Amino acid sequence: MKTETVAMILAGGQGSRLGKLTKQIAKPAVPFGGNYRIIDFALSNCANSGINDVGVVTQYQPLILNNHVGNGANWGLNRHDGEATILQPYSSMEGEKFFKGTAHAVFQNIDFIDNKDPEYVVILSGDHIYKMDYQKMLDYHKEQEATLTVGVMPVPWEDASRFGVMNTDKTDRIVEFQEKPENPKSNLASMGIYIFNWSRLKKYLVDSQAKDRQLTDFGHHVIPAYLRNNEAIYAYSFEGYWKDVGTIESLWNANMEFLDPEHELNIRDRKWRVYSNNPNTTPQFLTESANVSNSMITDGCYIAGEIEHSILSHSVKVGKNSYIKNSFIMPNAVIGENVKIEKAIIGEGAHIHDGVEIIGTSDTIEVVGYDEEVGGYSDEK
Amino acid sequence: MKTETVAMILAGGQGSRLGKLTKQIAKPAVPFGGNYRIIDFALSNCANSGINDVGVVTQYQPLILNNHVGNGANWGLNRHDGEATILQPYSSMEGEKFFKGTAHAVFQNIDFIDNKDPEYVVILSGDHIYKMDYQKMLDYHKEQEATLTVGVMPVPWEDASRFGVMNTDKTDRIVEFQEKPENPKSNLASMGIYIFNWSRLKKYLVDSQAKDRQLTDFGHHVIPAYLRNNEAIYAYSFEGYWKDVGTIESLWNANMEFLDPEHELNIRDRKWRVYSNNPNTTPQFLTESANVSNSMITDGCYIAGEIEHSILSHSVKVGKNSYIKNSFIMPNAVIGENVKIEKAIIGEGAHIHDGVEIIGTSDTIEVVGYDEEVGGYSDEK
Amino acid sequence: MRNKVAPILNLVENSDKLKPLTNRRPVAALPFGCRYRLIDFPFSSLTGIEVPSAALFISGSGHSLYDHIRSGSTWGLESRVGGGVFTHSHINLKAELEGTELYTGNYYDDHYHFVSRSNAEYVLLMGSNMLSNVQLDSLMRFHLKKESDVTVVYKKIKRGEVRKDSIHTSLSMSESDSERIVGFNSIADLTDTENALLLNMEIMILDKETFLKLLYKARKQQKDVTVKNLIQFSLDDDKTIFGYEYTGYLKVIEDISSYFQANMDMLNEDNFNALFYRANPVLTKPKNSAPTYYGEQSEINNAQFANDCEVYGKVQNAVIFRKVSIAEGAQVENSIIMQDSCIEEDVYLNHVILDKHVYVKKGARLEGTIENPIVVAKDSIIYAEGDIEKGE
Amino acid sequence: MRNKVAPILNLVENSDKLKPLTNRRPVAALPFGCRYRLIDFPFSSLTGIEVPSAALFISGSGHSLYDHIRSGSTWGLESRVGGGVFTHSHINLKAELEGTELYTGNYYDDHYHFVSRSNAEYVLLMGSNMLSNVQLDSLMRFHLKKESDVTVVYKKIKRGEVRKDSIHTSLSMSESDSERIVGFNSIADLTDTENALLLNMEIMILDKETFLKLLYKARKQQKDVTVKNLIQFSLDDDKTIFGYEYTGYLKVIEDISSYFQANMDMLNEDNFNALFYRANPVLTKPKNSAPTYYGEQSEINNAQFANDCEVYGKVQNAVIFRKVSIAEGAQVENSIIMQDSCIEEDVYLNHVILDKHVYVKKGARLEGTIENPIVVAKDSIIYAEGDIEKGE
Repeated sequence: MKTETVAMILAGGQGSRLGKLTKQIAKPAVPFGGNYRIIDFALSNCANSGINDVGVVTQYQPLILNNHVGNGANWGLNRHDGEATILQPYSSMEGEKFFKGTAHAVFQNIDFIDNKDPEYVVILSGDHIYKMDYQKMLDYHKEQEATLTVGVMPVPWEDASRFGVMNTDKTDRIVEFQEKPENPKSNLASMGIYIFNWSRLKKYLVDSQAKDRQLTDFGHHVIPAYLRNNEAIYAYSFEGYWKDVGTIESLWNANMEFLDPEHELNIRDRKWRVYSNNPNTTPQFLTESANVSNSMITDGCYIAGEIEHSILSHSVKVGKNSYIKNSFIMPNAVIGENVKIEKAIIGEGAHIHDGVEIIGTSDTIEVVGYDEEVGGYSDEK
Repeated sequence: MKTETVAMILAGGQGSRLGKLTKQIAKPAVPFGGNYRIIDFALSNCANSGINDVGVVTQYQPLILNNHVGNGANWGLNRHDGEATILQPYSSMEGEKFFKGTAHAVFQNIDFIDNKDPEYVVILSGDHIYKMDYQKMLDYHKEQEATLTVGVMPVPWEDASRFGVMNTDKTDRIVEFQEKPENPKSNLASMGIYIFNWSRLKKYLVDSQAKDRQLTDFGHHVIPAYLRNNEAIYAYSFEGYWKDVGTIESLWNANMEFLDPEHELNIRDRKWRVYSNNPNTTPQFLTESANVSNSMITDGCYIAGEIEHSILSHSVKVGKNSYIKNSFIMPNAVIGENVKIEKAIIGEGAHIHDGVEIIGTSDTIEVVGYDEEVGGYSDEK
Repeated sequence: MRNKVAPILNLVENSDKLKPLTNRRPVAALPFGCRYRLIDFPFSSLTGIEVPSAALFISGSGHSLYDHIRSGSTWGLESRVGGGVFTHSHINLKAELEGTELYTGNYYDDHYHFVSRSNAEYVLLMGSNMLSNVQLDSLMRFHLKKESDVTVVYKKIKRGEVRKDSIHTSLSMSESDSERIVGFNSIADLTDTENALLLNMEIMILDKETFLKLLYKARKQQKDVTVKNLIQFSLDDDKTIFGYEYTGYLKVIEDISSYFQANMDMLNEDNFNALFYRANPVLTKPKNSAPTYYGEQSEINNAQFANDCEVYGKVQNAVIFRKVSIAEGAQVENSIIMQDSCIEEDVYLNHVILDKHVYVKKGARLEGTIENPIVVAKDSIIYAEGDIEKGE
Repeated sequence: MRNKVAPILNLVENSDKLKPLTNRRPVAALPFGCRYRLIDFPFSSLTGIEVPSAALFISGSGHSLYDHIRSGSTWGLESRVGGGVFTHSHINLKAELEGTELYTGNYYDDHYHFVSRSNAEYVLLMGSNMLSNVQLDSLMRFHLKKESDVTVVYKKIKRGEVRKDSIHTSLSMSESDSERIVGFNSIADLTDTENALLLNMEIMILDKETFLKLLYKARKQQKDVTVKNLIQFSLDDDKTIFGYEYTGYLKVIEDISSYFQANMDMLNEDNFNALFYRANPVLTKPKNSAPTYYGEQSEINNAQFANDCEVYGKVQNAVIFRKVSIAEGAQVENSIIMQDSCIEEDVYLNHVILDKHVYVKKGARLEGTIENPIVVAKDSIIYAEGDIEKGE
């Protein structure tokens, strides 16, 4: 059956600036906001935008990510007209194929896309926290008769030099692209969201492969090539909350912002829900000694201590007389008694033994890795 | 949850001796018997043996194979206590990892197996046509207190030199392994089916990786290493139909054998069903001009011609006055009018135009590739 | 995301004239065309539009339907994210169950809650006894283009295509606008001179708000939520009702004869292609199966089969369901043989419908006529002597 | 592959004393413990054994149950390869639906077909009103080791743990073999001096053949297929019946008071851990949800919550279901608040059960007692003036 639109979520990156948080798992699989992993936002956007055919390109440490995404059923993507498909490196008659860049990853999966035979391909990153209706962007793309539409966001002028910046004419047509320019001519930063006419993009990718194999990255190669050929490239402005949680600091910040019940993301909005793979676990148990304020707690938690302005993901245990403030605790962490945690991120399944103090400073956020054990006598080999 | 047994189906091979039939798809995904793909037999064996946790290791052209296997729901593997998981090459902090051999593929997926924490790992190939109760082999493995049990099959002595042969003592303990020996001491051929105690195998693989990285293949490296270390290796004899369909000739032969209503495989046995991913298509339509004898026809077929001693997979069309004999037609093939096909394999989606003759000889089987067009004027670019 | 539709399938359909086939199953669960049930056709047509969730109104236990539909995943109707198939058993009687109250659904409340809680903007009503394959996306576009309050699907048919005493209705169009519906009549009430008619196919689309208003009327007047009644309420309220013409294959399944004919119709390639290949692909619950084997001596002439059969005899103009075996020397003509039936050597069947799991013993002969095919109930055994051991 | 079990869940359970909570739902569908329904416990225990398919016998439309269970995939009971959940609506009455016959299942036939068609070797009977978490694999091992014809699960309890007029039964053991059941009595008939008893938990395992024999007896005598009756038939036939002792958490849900107590029991860590963490993980239908937010001024003391709540008030000894909001200044003690309820400012609730979707207006006060908690029906609105607008 012919599909109008296929979305490709590029989720293969390591996200090395997240340090030990992405040692064993890919960045899009990093937990967020108590009940989510980062990729849930892009997947939910697809589902809410009515795009049910989604390729999820994975490559780096994909076991947890693949398991999380499955066939997309948790996002309602397993309809008769689509589903989520994990796409990973593979070999063929032409040899072994790892993905060398964003555009190269799409090139390697041409067969997958061609099987769906879509008119449009939406290229997304699995790394960002935001809610966006891609269907509206697609409407815009059609209206403009664009061959490429780039999602952009106005950023403060002083920050513009940290982004890939799109210079547009009066009709919003993109006339120039500057990657991290010293003197930006525009404050429209690329969000890494692209809508392409598939047949056109495919031609570019195949031609490049036959020639010099230079089109490996969308920002660095494909957009400049499109500009050179005078393609109809338009900028689609997004105004709303959008966050790249690519560093420890931005991940912590985004979680602290997320705590605000008035947060622009409005996680409780029933009309644009953020779906996830919810674990089947027990209710939250707050004992007599618990003391919780301005915090998010998730099913499976057992809380006997004091929690202030923090997010506790599912199945976290906090012992008596422990105190957690301004922190983000990932799923299945076990925190003993008399523990003090401030301004920290505690990894999945970490074990903080009795009496330990983990306290960030005004400059730095403390991070405990996945399954890391802090304090106590360890009997493990 | 602790799992007793995890099965790993090694389905990454190209199967290059199948020529153009494995150009675009992996051998385990090659169609068989009208309603199946080769890997269905191994997957169904797992389901029927009560092994619900199955890793399917894919690497070569996996799109169709992955799509076919999905989460294993069609084989009843998506239970609360297990499911089928596709395992493909990935990258990690240590670099990019393609699978270099059967044992190396298992080494690369240690994390997957460790997550399931099994006592035993069953290693299977996705390439063989047979019905076997792995649970019985596991019982035997436990009884013998083996650290490795190898599935073996008695072959005619004159053929033994074409196989990896296991020499056993009186207790069925394997004392020597000969790969394609000129003068075989035994006629017990290895079927490429292994049951390992996981912790032991893991130690071998990890140690080897740390040292010389020599253990990449089970037959060539792991079994000899186990023998050197005097591990308890036992042979488990299987007696029944077993066929490696690794060549055009054996694939054709196996299909012709499969046609026999008295075939040992007994495909209609309700107690040991061979499951597949059945397409949702229309009934078989045999028109007034159809003439069918000693043949298997599958849903979605439209037959206006004559079919003799052949297997037609689902959704095959055969026009008037066409004649098909001793052939295996893969799904979605379209065969025009006045076509004559004998002793041939016609690939998925192939199109044989009116009046064409495709006739194998006593020595050779004619093969038409996937989506190949034979005869007619082609309007395609 | 746009034009979401909440379908309500009214499966409380009259099945008297379809007995004994409907003794233990509703019309919607009737087997059809080797591998389908009638419900597959409306369900498959739903795949053409955006359906967040569907409501089924059935009567009784609906066991055969539940077993077939399960989660609705076959038709993409299962969704973990809200939605799915909601089934309401409409038991329209004072029920008392030894001491405990019966958990009867509330007919009007069930409709109201389903529609008002759905995030769809449109409501679609349909049934299962009008065998057809309607492209609902095209219906939707028509409805929007016409800015109609209510749109109803009809087909031009000859009087003879339905029963003289049919319970269905014929639509009347406005003289000034031949697409606008201004009334309807019971087919049984038509005069003998009226040879052509616009059959109300009992498929209706309307926006949520209009539906809720009409539902309120139905509740107030204690009338069933049927397309016929909603057309009447719409006419009463001077709403604009447009007719959308369906030109594909249609058969009204209203008695054994029409059921038999519909199956036989499929042996005509034009009908077969019209129903299966011209609109939505028809999906049914997937079953694991082996290919059908045709033996050396089998002789087949214009027949359809499902997988999993073993055929050694002669079959002509017949529709054969799954897991049927036909032995050497047996002859099956102009018949419908349902799943799991076994036909032994030297049996002769002509104009016969075998329900599921019928055993026809060696040498037995059954011969009906095209107007009155012989129907053999489920689980029966038929002996050569002409004895039938009844299955129910 | 070995020891496959065909479970039959008898969900036609007496619910009179649980009204109004059971006005529109069977006991099996009663919400429990912030995010569960009672049926989740027997269903989850099934994950411990090999179950090819399960049969449910319910009464009436079972809408709330169907909606919860769907395909059974939550508990691994959905399977494309045969099996799955078969639901039989046991409508034990002469039903006539305007002209059409009602498709009532046939009670005994449904049992017979389910068991005889299953490829399981054993049959398990259980219900949903004995809240517990039984390790069925261990029961199975016991049954095999004892070479018992029939094994029944029991728990030693004090007389006071069930109603004086309880409809349940107490087992008597053989004097020579304290594991062998030789009889039973209705608890209501026990003399006042009997303080301890062996409660028949109405969970039974037996092989297929034995079950079919007992089913034949039930059909002949026109008696229900309950554990109690099957024990009686087994005794009549001199079959060996062994008792398997369950020592985990148990509460018999037989009236509002026991239902309330069971929920409150979970606030005790020992009970909570015994029910949830000592045997099978308890699985329920997954719901998409956001974490629960506890505001700056919230004060929580020994309470349980599901996800998706917003809590600004004081909560003590309470069990709070999904999507409940509790405003600042509100105080909820010793209460059960079901899904979608909204509690405004300055409300005071003590010993109260709010069914789903209850709205408690600013300043309202409700105070029950531990023996007689106030139960507010679904969809009600409660005003500060003490008025209750009934939801049903």
